[in-house]
Amino acid sequence: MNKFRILNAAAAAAAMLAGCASAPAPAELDNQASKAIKSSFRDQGIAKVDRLAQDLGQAACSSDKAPDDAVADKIMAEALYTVKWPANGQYIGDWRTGERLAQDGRGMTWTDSSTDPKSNGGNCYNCHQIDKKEISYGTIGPSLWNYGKNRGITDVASPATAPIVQYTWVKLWNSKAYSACSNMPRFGHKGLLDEQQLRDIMALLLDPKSPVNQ
Amino acid sequence: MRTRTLIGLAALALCAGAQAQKSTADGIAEYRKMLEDGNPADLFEAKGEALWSQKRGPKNASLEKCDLGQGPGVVKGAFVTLPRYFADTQQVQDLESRLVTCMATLQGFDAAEIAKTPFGSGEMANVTALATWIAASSRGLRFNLPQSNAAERQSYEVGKRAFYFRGGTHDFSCASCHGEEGKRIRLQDLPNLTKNPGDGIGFAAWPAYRVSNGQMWSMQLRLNDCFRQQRFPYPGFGSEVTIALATYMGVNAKGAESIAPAIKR
Amino acid sequence: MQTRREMLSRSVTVAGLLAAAGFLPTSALAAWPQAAFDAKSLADAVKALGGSAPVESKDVSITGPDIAENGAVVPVGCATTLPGVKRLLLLVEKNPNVLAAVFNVTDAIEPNLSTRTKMGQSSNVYAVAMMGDGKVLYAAKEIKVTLGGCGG
Amino acid sequence: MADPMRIRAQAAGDKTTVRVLMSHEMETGQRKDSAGKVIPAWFIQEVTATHNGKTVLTADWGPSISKNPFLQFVVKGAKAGDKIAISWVDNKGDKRTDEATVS
Repeated sequence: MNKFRILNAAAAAAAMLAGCASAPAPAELDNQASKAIKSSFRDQGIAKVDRLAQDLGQAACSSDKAPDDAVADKIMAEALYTVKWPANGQYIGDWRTGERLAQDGRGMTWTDSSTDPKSNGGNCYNCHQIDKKEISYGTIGPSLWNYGKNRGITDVASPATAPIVQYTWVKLWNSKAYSACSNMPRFGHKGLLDEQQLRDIMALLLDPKSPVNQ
Repeated sequence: MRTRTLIGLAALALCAGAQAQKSTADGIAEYRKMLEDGNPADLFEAKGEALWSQKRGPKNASLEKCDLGQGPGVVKGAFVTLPRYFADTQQVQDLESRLVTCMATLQGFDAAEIAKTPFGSGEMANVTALATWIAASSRGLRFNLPQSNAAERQSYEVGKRAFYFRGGTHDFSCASCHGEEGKRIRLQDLPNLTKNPGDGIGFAAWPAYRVSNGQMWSMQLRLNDCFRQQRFPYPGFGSEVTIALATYMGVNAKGAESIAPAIKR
Repeated sequence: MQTRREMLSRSVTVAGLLAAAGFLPTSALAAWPQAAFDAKSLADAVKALGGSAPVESKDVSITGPDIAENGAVVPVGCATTLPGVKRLLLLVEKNPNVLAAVFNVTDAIEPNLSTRTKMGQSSNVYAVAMMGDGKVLYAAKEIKVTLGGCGG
Repeated sequence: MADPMRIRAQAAGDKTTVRVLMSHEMETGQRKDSAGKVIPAWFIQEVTATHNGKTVLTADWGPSISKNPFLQFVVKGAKAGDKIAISWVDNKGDKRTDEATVS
């Protein structure tokens, strides 16, 4: 049993060595891949090739392995630093508009005509359950049903709710502040949604009157 | 007493929720099942079959001598071994780019001109129909892409890197949606394409007829629209990244049974 | 009972009159029941086809999925177990024009047909059987249409 | 000219199930193109099915039948070797007829 395992391991090691002898080094393959990516895409409408120029976080989160802790910490710290707080400390808008934005998956593709946030949706239901009435929701992100209620929010204006409200704002503005390789887009930081649109989505999640919190 | 009733009610509500969820999934499964009988991909398959033997192009020749990797004229089994390396072009080619090579060399069409043609029109529509028929000729066979050539192995490695490449306005990569088990966008199940996702799933389902727009989608168009939704710039038809991604997915799908052409949402 | 041929010739006359009056019919086929396809309700569509008020019946069936993943293609079927049916209709209540299809059935086929229809939103779908004895019977089913894909 | 239909006619006992796929846009006339112009309606209006030359079914369709339409029906008394023909005419007057042999 043991012997068999050792033999197997030896065979695997030999195979790996043999592989190494003829295969290009990983760095060389990285190089080939970036050359291929550069040569394969072209501008189309609002989607220009400059979108392939990676920032630190995008580059560090581009493999099947997570970046090491030091890099992850740097990404998160830089992300938190980018967050712009809403004017006049006004965090909460209209949940009805927020629901419409959450349903809307449009924006920023080469078939869209404008990069103005006003022409973009929030894409929220693509990845999250939000209002339970909507049965067509994605599961890439966690369920947001009862988001505010579960966090004990009964009055969004109360100072006691400030930590949750601010946490949620940061998450929407730049999700990488809390998780370096989060799958969630950076809605505020990348100019995908404007301040008022973010307020409306905040209301959908946090307002006790929102259907999400019933 | 009162507490117990409340707990009971809560449990009931939970059950009802779970049941509603189950019936949604069942309902969708039932809908998909109903569509399978009478897949309009048949129309494109028939068109492709006719195009293969029809004398066309400046050289007024058919494609019957086209080598898809199994020798000139061999169609059955070709689909489940592509992309692969071709010595005559010294390139790894997928089904569609190989078809364009044949249309250029045998029939005298301008390959660059075809590559520039939008999906669904002109000679590009013919490439899609041909690919649909050629895929259908391997229905039920299992994927087995060759990796014996260094260029094929490099294509896999480049494809893997492209799969994880994050960029664009939304920080998406292919892996954002297709890197994990059991996820979905809205109600669409997302296959995990970093491994074999199973028979007839992912790479083993395309070309497919898309009911949402009534179009026949080849793998090149499938990838093209993935990049659009990823908010990336426009990938060229038959470009290195698209072929490398196909190699990556095709090799990962080794042993999966092809059901292409499938019918999709 | 009017034969199909009589109907055709009558419609041709009407079309001719319309053309003469400067109204060009949008239809290339004179026999195509324009008024029925313009109808906004089940009752109006049946009326335009010369039928009486429809009555719900267990002898008529409508088949389709409970949920459609995409409203562009919704498989639906209509059937009846009763003999003597002349026409089977398929209608979608919330489509801009409710009538989707009219099947003029003969004794040479089973009164059971399937096709696929577009649905703009979740709606009731109706199968209607117009019988030889003048009765008009129907069955209804609700089909939910969901939003699919990335929505962009 | 329109692409051919796909007709499958399969006998089981004294009943033959006919499945038809037609190649057609089935444009509703209610959609707009990217420039905001209404795309004119273009759809199959009448379908006729014959069994060995005898009409067994006619149908009137509106624009809400799905693109690349599917139709299924069951012919009584048809047997292997019989001919099933399907014809359609659209609102522009284009037409198409295809035939299949019952198997």
